[in-house]
Amino acid sequence: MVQVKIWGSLRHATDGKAEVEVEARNFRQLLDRLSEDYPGLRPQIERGVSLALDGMIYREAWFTEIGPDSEVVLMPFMTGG
Amino acid sequence: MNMQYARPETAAEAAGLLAAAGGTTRVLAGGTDVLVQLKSGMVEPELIVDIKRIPGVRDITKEDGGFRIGAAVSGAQLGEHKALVALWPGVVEAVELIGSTQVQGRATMVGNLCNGSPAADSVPAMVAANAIARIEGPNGTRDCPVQDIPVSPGKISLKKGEFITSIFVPARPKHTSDAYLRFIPRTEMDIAVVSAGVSLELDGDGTCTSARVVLGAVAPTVVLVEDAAKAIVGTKLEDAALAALAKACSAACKPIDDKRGTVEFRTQVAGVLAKRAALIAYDRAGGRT
Amino acid sequence: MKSMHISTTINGDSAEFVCGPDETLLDVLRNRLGLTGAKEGCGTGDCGACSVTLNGRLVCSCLVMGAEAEGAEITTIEGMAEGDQLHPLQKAFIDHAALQCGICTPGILVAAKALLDKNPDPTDTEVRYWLAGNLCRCTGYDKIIRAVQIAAKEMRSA
Amino acid sequence: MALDLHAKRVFKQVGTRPPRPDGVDKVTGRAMFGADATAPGMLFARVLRSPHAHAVIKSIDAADALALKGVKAVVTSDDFGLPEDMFARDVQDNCLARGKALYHGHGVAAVAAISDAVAKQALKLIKVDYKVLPHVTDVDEAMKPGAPVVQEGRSEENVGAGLSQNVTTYCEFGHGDLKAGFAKADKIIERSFKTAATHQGYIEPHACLASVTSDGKADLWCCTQGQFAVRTVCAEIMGMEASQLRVTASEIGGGFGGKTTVFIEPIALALSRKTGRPVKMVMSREEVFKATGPTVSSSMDVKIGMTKDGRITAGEAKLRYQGGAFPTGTVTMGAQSAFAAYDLEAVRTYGWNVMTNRPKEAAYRAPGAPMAIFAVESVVDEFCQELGLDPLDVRLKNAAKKGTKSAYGPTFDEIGLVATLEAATAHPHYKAPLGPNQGRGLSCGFWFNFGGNTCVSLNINTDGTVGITEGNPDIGGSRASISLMAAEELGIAYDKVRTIIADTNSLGYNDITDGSRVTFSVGLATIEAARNAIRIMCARAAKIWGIDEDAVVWEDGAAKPSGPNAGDFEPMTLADIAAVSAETGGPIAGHHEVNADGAGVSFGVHLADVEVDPETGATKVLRYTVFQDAGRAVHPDYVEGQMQGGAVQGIGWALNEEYIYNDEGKLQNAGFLDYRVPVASDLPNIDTVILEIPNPGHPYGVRGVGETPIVPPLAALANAVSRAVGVRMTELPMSPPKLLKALSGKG
Repeated sequence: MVQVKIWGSLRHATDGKAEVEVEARNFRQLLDRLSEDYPGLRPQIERGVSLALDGMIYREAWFTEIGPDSEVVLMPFMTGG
Repeated sequence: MNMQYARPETAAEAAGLLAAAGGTTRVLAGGTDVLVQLKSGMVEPELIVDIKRIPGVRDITKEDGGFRIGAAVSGAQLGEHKALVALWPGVVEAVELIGSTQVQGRATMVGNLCNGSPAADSVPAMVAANAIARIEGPNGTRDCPVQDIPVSPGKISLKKGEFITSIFVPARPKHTSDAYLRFIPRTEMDIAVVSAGVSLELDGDGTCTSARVVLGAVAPTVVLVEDAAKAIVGTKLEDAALAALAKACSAACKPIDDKRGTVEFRTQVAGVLAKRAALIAYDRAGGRT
Repeated sequence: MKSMHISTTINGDSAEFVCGPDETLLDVLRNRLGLTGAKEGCGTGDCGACSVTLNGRLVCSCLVMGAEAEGAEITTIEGMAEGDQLHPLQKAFIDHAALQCGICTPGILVAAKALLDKNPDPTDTEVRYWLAGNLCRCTGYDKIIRAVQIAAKEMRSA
Repeated sequence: MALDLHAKRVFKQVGTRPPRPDGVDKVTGRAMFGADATAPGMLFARVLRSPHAHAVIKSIDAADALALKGVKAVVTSDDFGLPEDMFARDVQDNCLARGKALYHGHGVAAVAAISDAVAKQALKLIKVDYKVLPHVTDVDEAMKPGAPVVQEGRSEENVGAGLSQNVTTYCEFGHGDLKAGFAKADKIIERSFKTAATHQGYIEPHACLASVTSDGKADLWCCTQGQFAVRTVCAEIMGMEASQLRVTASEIGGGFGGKTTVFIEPIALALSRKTGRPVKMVMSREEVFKATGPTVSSSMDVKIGMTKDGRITAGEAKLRYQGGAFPTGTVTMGAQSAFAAYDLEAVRTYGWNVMTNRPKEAAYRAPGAPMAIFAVESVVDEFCQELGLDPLDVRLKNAAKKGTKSAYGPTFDEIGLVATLEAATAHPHYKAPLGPNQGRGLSCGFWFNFGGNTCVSLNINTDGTVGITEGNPDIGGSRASISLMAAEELGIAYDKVRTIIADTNSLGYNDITDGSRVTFSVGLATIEAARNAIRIMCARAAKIWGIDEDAVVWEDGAAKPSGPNAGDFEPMTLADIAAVSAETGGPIAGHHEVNADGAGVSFGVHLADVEVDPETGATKVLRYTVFQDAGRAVHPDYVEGQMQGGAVQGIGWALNEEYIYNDEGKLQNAGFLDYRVPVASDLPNIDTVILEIPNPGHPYGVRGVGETPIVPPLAALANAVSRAVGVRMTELPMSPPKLLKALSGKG
């Protein structure tokens, strides 16, 4: 199981939880599980999210492997100038 | 779309062309305002009269102890004329503040005057200097104080067919000088938010005997502030006199709020600039040697 | 709108063109003569990207009418290097990274050359005020001012 | 791609300052920018723009314009389809209004004619019947339930009730117990802040040349930060297949984020398709200000608690950003970055994106971060004044470092903030004396940095030189940095390498030149492409020598036998191997395609000294020093250039730059005369100190450097000015009228 930290305004979709647990070995699975377990997250996931794994931010990358002790943080999709 | 460009060889020919045109016309010397107007589509003149071929318009000539400055003399040319700079440093510095080095290569004091902007840099200095414009028109030549040329923002008192061929700045006795200051948010490239030109005459011991204090960008036209002059005449520009001058200047302001400044700011800073310009002119006139 | 036939000198070579009375010198250089080194950043004399010299004076070519080129001598960025020899300013700009995107560079070089022709040993402040009409949005001007001074020094010792 | 284990290696070329490859073209006027392209028989196009801030377009009658001699076509939004992709639809609707003009300057119709003059004339003949609607341009006004609604149905699901439909996004970030945190504080400061919308102010207006042929193919030349992104959105709008639309990026005259999207290209394509001729479009400067993408303007509340000795116990920020007439996402970036420089137990940020009747915001260097960090850094500075603490000490005491749980969620890896703060503390600037009416301010800055999709193709020429093809327009010298990294990796001289920028049919997809990604991502792909080429070259040498591939190493630009064969053969240089490439199996090339991650965040600290004229409110910047972590400065000149350029844009933002609207919602200062970017005489030299704390995510340790430098100047200047005048300035720009008013209010 992976602990995923979500940002505050998504808590409306996670019964108020700041951290949710899903079964996933990589980002693709993680996003799929999140969408299934918390349908309220789906619109945001479809609009785009980044994921931080142990402090490193990934914008896309389905097959990035997640270890059991990894720190996983869901973030909005990043844009820049 | 049917704009014509003409390049007359004489002033009379130019006046004739301007008088005969049915629609909007523009006189072209430096072009730094005219081309901006054309670019923005603000005006669509039927005729552009380039006056630079007219004899004398590009010359600075000595006359009665003063100087006659041709209508197409650029700011850069003015700044290079040592005798003129020595006689009327404030007038020259005012013209030299207009725009960039590039604009200085073209911009003229007559153009600055005829654009009709209350914020025109050279106008307060010219009015403080009692400068006289020479006007060519269908009925011949006439002279008119610069002070009487601006009427309201964008409007001047010249009649159909008339245009200015030169500006005359008069001779000066000893112990006289002038100065011009403007406030802009940057150090260059802005239009004056508020400005002040001051011309002074002193007696041998440094007492001010006469003064002309003129403000720009605080009313529909530049403002000659007689109360400000009164505040310093008879003084050696001590703090109290300067405070009275600043107060008189602020009292004479009738500015507007716009994208460049507020009523409050213009009113307050007009006094500050007049005070500072008066001190510079005073130093130049030898008041504090 | 009647077109005019204009004879002029550009970078030392005689040139002729036909233009409408509403065309600026910048329009003519870029569209009629293929000299696209002068850039239009604003068209109102506020950015200096179109700087050229007209009869030895630094001007914004967007504020000059094409018709005014009649009988005049004009120099543009294209005339700055002598053959394959870059002007010391051009070389200093490359060597000292005084350009990033490069759009303002032609105008700044023409303006800086006009300064050094007039004043071979300017102070930093003089350089900054001379170039105040040349906007650069990439560099913060720092490396431009340094490069002008380096070129000035080299030209003085040459 | 992780930092090389030999990251401590001594670089031979990376870190040097050779001349850039495009230098001569750019100093001789030869470089071709957006407006410099021509095509045979091309037409000239212009756009008619809305004179109203908000108006229903009841009808458009172009008959008279079409009747004008020389006019070839007019297009309106009716000439476009309705893309399903909302992003593309918004881009399209921003080019030409569909049904309703949403801001002053919004495109309504466009005309193509045989000359620019005819096109300009034709615009006057197009009759548009408007029904003017109430408008809103202020962010706080636009959030109120009764505000004029710019677009309906654009709010995301989590926007709370009781707000106008103009509010499109709500977000919240942070961790810890705010209440407990504030309870621990000895002092709490709450302040509200405002910043004006600013513009990137690139000197090159948008320009393009579109050529659509009757067989459905198209070519588009344009100045852009990303030709591939232009292709994606234009193909979507035009209903074309990507392969049929080739986009070539011209040299680009500045972008800073403003050329990450399109404003005219779909119009030029539509007109070209309609007329069957090439169509050129060049925006005027006025159009650039009115109808491209300025930044957000903001309204913000910050509350921070601190102990007497300078430890922050809790921080909270509420950020409201308006981004013009379409939904944008910028506030999420601001809300994540506001407190990024701090190691906090309790932090919360809230953000709202809001639509108004202004042009659609585009990215501008570190989008969303400068204003949020301005607000936070201002409050921290006020604490330092109130509690008599040293501002750098307080930053150091609270600084984020490796292991800090960041305010936006993830735990930081190696970051350079502490080193940067220490460098500032040690610098003579920080201790230099100040005179009357002078003040010193400082601020931290932060940006995330990105990687992204990147392709590089590296060809070994038979004469021993190397050609690199990459897909990101070079805005600030990146061709030099890419060439340097290739030369370093291959072990050949810098001037043997030439890097060019590919069109969209010559290389795989590349993300936009944004997010400070190019030196990082393209560099990473270049290093990997070089390594691929090296593997091939080693294999060729092994074949020639008749030994195992594994027994060949690459050192100093040559293949050398190693292990049991060491010394058996003379090394073969890149040129030796290249010369016989035909005989040994054919041309040699390396390439690499990646969606790069691991960009590594970037921190900077700026010190600013100012003097304020107490009688006029004029601010003069006396001294300015930038300290920034670059990971590894590949070409230090261009790293410094990014730091200096960003700093000066930030100085402009702090002092004078702003979008000014009148009561009718019309932009008042659409030109460089009254939109006041800093000029040369406004500024001192901008001193730079580059720190190099290697980024663990890049083989050479490179971090992006382009965006962070615009973040700190806003607060650095505000803090310096506030200290100089003795009044806390909370609104940007700190223009002289505002400053003088504050001074007068001080009494």
